[in-house]
Amino acid sequence: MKMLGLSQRDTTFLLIVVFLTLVTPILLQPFPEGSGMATFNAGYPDLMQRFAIFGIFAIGFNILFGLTGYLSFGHAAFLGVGSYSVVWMYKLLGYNVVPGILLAVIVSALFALLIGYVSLRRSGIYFSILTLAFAQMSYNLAYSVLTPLTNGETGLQVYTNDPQVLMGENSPTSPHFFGIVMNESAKLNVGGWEFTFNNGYYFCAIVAILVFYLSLRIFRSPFGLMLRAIKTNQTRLNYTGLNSRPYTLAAFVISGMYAGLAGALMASMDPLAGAERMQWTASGEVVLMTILGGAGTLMGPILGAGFIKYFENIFSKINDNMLHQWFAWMPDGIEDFLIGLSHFFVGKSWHLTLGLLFMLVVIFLPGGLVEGGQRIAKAVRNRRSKGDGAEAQTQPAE
Amino acid sequence: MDAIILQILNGLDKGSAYALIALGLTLIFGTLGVVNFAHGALFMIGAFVAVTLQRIFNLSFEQIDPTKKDFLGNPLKVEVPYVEAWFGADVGDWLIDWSVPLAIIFAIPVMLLVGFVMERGLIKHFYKRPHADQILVTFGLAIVLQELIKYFFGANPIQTGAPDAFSGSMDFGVLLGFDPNVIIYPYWRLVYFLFAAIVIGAVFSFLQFTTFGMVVRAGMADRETVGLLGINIDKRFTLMFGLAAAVAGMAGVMYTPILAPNYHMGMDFLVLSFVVVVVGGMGSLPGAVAAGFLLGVLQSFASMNEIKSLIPGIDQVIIYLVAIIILLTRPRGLMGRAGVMEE
Amino acid sequence: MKDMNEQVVGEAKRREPVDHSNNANHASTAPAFFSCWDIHAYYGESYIVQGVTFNVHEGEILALLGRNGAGKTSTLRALARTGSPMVTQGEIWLDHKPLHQMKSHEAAQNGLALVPEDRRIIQGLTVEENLQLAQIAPPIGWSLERVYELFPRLGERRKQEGTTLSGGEQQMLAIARALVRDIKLLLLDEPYEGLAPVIVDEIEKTLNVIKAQGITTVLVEQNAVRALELADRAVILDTGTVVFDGTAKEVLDNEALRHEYLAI
Amino acid sequence: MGILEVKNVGKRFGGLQALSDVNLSVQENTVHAIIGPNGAGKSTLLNCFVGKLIPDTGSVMFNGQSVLGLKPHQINQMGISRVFQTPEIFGDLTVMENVMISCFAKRDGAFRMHPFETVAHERDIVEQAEQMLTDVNMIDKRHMHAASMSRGDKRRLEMAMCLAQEPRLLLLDEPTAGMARADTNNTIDLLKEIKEKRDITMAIIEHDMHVVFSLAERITVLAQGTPLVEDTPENIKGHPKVKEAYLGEAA
Amino acid sequence: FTNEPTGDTVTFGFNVPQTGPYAEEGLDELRAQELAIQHINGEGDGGMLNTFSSKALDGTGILGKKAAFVTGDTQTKSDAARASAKSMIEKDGVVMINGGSSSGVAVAVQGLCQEAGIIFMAGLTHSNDTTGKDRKANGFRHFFNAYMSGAALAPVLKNAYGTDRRAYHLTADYTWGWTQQESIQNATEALGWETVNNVMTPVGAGDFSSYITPVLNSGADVLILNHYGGDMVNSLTQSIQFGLRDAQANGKNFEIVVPLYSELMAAGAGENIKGVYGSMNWNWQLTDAGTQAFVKSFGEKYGRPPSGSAHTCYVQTLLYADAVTRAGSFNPCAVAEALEGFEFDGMGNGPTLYRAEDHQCFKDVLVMKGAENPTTEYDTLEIVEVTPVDQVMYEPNHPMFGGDEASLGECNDGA
Ligand SMILES: Nc1ncnc2c1ncn2[C@@H]1O[C@H](COP(=O)(O)OP(=O)(O)OP(=O)(O)O)[C@@H](O)[C@H]1O
Ligand SMILES: Nc1ncnc2c1ncn2[C@@H]1O[C@H](COP(=O)(O)OP(=O)(O)OP(=O)(O)O)[C@@H](O)[C@H]1O
Ligand SMILES: CC(C)C[C@H](N)C(=O)O
Ligand SMILES: [Mg+2]
Ligand SMILES: [Mg+2]
Repeated sequence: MKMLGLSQRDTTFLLIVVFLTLVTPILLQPFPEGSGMATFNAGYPDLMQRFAIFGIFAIGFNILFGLTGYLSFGHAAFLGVGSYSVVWMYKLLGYNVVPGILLAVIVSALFALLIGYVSLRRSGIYFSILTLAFAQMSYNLAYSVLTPLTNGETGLQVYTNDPQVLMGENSPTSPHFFGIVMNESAKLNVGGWEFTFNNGYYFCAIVAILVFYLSLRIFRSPFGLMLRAIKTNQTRLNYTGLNSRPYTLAAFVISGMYAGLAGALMASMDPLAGAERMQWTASGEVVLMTILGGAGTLMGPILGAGFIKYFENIFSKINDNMLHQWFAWMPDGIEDFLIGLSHFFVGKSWHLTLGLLFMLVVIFLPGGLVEGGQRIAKAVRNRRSKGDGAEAQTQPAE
Repeated sequence: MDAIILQILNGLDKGSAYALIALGLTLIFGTLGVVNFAHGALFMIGAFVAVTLQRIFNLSFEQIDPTKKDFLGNPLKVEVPYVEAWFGADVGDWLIDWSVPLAIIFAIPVMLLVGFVMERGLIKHFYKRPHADQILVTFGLAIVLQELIKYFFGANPIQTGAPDAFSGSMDFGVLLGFDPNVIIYPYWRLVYFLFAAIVIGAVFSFLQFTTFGMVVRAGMADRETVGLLGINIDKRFTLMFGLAAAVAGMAGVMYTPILAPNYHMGMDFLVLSFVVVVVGGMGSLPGAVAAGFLLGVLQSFASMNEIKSLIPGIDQVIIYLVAIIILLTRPRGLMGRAGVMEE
Repeated sequence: MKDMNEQVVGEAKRREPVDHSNNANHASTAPAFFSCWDIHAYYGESYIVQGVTFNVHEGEILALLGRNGAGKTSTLRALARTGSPMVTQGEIWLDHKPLHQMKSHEAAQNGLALVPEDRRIIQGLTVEENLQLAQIAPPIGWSLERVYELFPRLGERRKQEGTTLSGGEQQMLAIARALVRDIKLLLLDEPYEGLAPVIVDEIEKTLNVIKAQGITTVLVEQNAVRALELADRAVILDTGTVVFDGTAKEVLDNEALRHEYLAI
Repeated sequence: MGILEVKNVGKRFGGLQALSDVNLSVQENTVHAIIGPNGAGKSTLLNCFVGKLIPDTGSVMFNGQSVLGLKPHQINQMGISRVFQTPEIFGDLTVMENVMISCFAKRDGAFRMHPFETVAHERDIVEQAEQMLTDVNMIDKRHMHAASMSRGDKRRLEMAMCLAQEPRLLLLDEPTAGMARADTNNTIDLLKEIKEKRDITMAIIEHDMHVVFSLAERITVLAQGTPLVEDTPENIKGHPKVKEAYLGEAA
Repeated sequence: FTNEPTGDTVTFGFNVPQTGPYAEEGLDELRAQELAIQHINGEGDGGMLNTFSSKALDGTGILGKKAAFVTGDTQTKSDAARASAKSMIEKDGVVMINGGSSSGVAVAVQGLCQEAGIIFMAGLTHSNDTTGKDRKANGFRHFFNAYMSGAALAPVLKNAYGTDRRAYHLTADYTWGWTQQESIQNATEALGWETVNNVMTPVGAGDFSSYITPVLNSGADVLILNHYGGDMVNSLTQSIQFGLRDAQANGKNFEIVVPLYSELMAAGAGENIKGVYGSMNWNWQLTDAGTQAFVKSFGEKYGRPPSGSAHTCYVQTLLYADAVTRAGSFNPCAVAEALEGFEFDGMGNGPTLYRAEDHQCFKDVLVMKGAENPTTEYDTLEIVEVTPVDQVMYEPNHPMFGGDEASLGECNDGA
């Protein structure tokens, strides 16, 4: 089956991604409410929205870094610009997210065009530091002298005395998509399980699927081929009569637009834009997501984004009470010891776990999480083909 | 005029810190070609060597002082450091007082060891891996080190003072013929500047007057060929890493009286030190040092009220602005070598 | 002390290579100066060197021939212990030393030198520094002066960055880099490539000079006729295995063989 | 008027006068060889044609238009392609992709934004590339990772990439260095065939006299940065100065 | 309404900085909040429940439900704080969020709680804006504010340093710093002081030397450090390293003032704070019954006296629980109604009022001084004066608090 100009394999792949995205609220809620393991449930709107949003951010980043090898350390600037645009649209027009998202994509494209045009005059680390410098400048300015535009460290918010000229009498008073209010959810209780189907999440998820499809097309297009060629040998490309600059600039702008879109969605879910989302740590985070998942692969950045956001939101929440609950059945001495040991890894020390996992992944899975998946798949396939006979024999014994 | 001299002093001081960190980072990043996001963590470990030594000297036993009460009204427990009990109050006090300079002596072997272990255990597997992988693994390491320090020393800055002899400030202006009390500058910051100059000089002469530097540079350009020429490049890389760690660590120790160390001081310096190294030019030690001082001085000037009021916000962005200008006008920073991390 | 030990162990473990090749020529029965035995090597998962065995006698020039992609370069790199391709099996002995137990720098310190096919002049170093670099680890061979005498062009360009030399000049530098070390076995990977005919003549003469000094040489060369005229013996590789091992003259005389494996 | 007119070109590197007063005229539809000792400046001269270097003095006209100051990709789009002395290919891509990039460059020019078409659906490009690979005898290697080929193969691939562009002037810097004799002969045949089929002009640098004398119609001998002589192959072969400075016993 | 508790527990969200420049304060807040939960649930000695004038809470939980809590790290960043609060609301189903050091964070989280329809107890936030131009119907603040600090400090400064002074301000560049600086400037200029300069410094700057060096030759004779937490420790220590305390200017001793003190900062700055004036919301050295009960309870559990930030968060937790009990419902609007205009005593500051118009708490303010001869590591500050509440009172529409424009808006219960 081929669809939308994709090959058979890509179509299947896309359909799987679509399916997984749509059932995420169920998949991420594997433990019944109130059970000891319920902490590990991730199926609540805020986190699911983040998965989708940072997935978009990372997919976009991967178009630049994964394909061309140009490592931008300043992509968070576009994220921030996207968020500010949306909040400004709330302030001026009203809470419908559409004008803001459109503006965010346009503004971040222009911003990326400017920064990219200048930064792409250099390559390698020099390029990385140029982008970093631009983003840090934007961040520092947003924090200080641009306060009238950004509301400084408090973050840009909507005030009751803002104009909001398009706000009707009974328009929703929080972000919405033509009346579909983002923070509204439908809840479904099945047995002990509770599933939350949130409008905001589905909005983000549909956007994410669309832009994932776009990136799939880019990867398979002649344009994508040129970008990969740039990564391997720019000299050859130039002597083959191709001008690498517009290609890299286009990639930079596209990935800047993805970042702007992600930022716009962040502000669509929560109508506040803080300057910190432009800081270098935020730029660094998307770099880590992409590498962790597997740079240059289609699925990697999304996996990386999910992985990091999961840890940030779930592991940091495990506190002593929960540990006591989990280990209560053990003898006291061992319980205390285990709880003491856990202190290194969960709660406010969750960073330690994350750091260790970064190291383990990169040491043992050089291609990132995607490679890990491929290895498992391969091992399973091998086992199956080899083990068929063996299984047949052991099965009756069971 | 006095304001300008003061800002130059400030700038040199900041510059010393930048230059020292950038120097160590260049050894690893510009010379070994490893993007070391854990370099800030090495600086931090150095600082915590000083903290630890101070703690060790301050290890105490409790004595009940029945004449005083604590906040709950119980008799007050007074802590008496062992060093005072063992060596007498004078020597004990002196040791505690001088713990930061003394920490240098401990920091060198400790940091060499840390560097060796880090290189042998981890980094050596990453020379041939893409820079992206290096970033991920060293960033992971930095987080781990940082969290461990936080776990054992807490999140808050820990005051680690300079010896009393250096804790005051010096009337620097008088030396230059100004009126007294016009240009005063803390002793320790002057000491820091001198110290930086010595370390930078020592590292330069080591690399300049021995073939070590050349071999390592060659090894970075082409490990295999250097190996084919009979040179054990692994050993030298390890040594180089140890050296870089030691430089970072010493810089950290000496910095503690200027800024109370905390667990994230490494990250705070990290980005800036990358900027400094790249502005200096990849692979160039003099470049890194020059860029460190240049950015330090410019930043100090930008914080002057006269300039801040002229261009609002300039003190926030000056470093990045200058970095952009330099990188656009000089393709490889101040003194970078061609072909290093340009791919 | 360590060296002594190694030598003793080496002596004890030493084994006369068994010859697997059909065309083997057992001209000599004396233990060979250099021998490699049943070498297997991989690039990642691709199996490239598939059991190569041959001997070289002291002071001899051996021509190692074969088509593009036959595995000549890979064999030389395996012998020089570069780590890529990865050797999974086999033994390499040079003058009673077990090279297969060594890393590339140890092999080099025991008298092996490889002049790689892409020359590998080190970026960022001048001509002279490239040569000095070769003299850091013992044992040291020719002086720089002597090398400049042999290749005056290098003397003229000594302060120039090595990688900006012309192709031919780089080739000279690569050979010179081997000569400034005290070597027992020289592995040359296509040393004539890109050189002007007069220079090729020069290098051929140099190889004879080297040979006269007792240095043993393995020469990989596409210009088979030229190589065979110079060499004492020849080994022909095809898809990673030895298909011929004999005297150079035999190859020159055997048209069928030449046609099949060398296409000449 | 030749298709390539080089007038009084000079180039200095620091203290070294690498080229001085080079005059050269390459006639349309001929194979023009440039030979000379190592370090004579042959590659440097080629670099001046393709925009890698800008000469200090003189002019280089291609087809009546100056190429000086133009970017490499602009010069290539004018119709000059170059094979490098050390192969420059896209190592991380497959052989097929390498050649397809050339075909795209020919069809679409220096830049075309086509982010949504699919490479595999570009039938004409795929066919062209396959044809080219068949011509150079590499079709069975089309799915190979370019970096993992032996050096001779890399060189052939690079040549295929240049030929796929159907340039008007093809510059070859030692195209057969390191190639097995059989492949060298194949290459000679290929170049001859292409020249006949496609009206290509070629400038070739080569130290293998067999190649030079099989292909070249004119030969320029460069020594120490200046042309020593320019003549037909027969005359060059017998030229005493050339024999002494360059050919040695090979002649 | 949002997160109506249905089971037998009710969950509070403690959202405090566990990393960043105000981390130490955040950790102390957590300790206090945990203690408050224990007291509400009837564990421990009951602390200030015993001295609290309202007796609605009896140590059996809240409306028959056991109190539980989850914690989050604001990282002292608005974005992160909001994200953490959001996940508490959505994942953990909290009915109220307590905490937040840094006013920027408090304002941001207060906005979120307003939208989500839960109660926000603001914690350590001292900016005028929190209950000024950014006031919200769902948000309450127990802490005092910058205006009150200025009003309390001014008379003390006049006594100590006279009326002829020239002040130089270094100010943290965000909402708190701005309002703090504005308040102190107004208060000191009213005394007759002159303001020489006001320089904004970035939060978390670390090395303040290039901002400090110009001070001595600027003609000023007082340096006012509008910094807090780690920043204050650094700027104060460095000012002293640069010899400001020993210097003379305009024929007077050069002085340093730290408008907002905390004992954690004092511990960080060590010797350097001797004789330096500042203000505080509360201090463990007060001698009223409430304070004593709390210090005992906290001291026994944690081996150290509580900080002012711990006190605030402890009290806020109890006050919220009390308001729920009095309202008989967890509905935020009912709770807000119960808190508005609430007057009480026995929580350490004497009689206290939660003003209905702006949800600001009014009580006595302490003026502190770095102790000359501390006997333990905890009494580094001494109370100079307890400024009565009347002296720090202001109108709800005071221009520094958003004037007439400022409004609480409607209470939102999320339904
Ligand atoms: N790095 C590599 N990874 C994978 N395969 C490789 C690699 N290098 C070489 N090969 C493969 O190994 C085989 C032998 O290559 P090798 O370079 O040894 O041949 P060669 O005999 O030296 O050929 P040439 O005459 O062209 O230099 C070739 O098929 C080549 O494709
Ligand atoms: N970038 C450069 N800087 C300095 N000198 C250079 C540079 N490039 C080339 N040269 C010098 O210019 C001279 C001519 O070099 P060129 O590469 O053109 O020689 P060639 O004729 O191609 O030789 P070969 O046949 O050996 O390839 C050489 O001596 C070389 O060392
Ligand atoms: C070190 C990195 C920041 C840059 C490097 N040259 C890369 O692109 O991989
Ligand atoms: Mg080869
Ligand atoms: Mg050349």
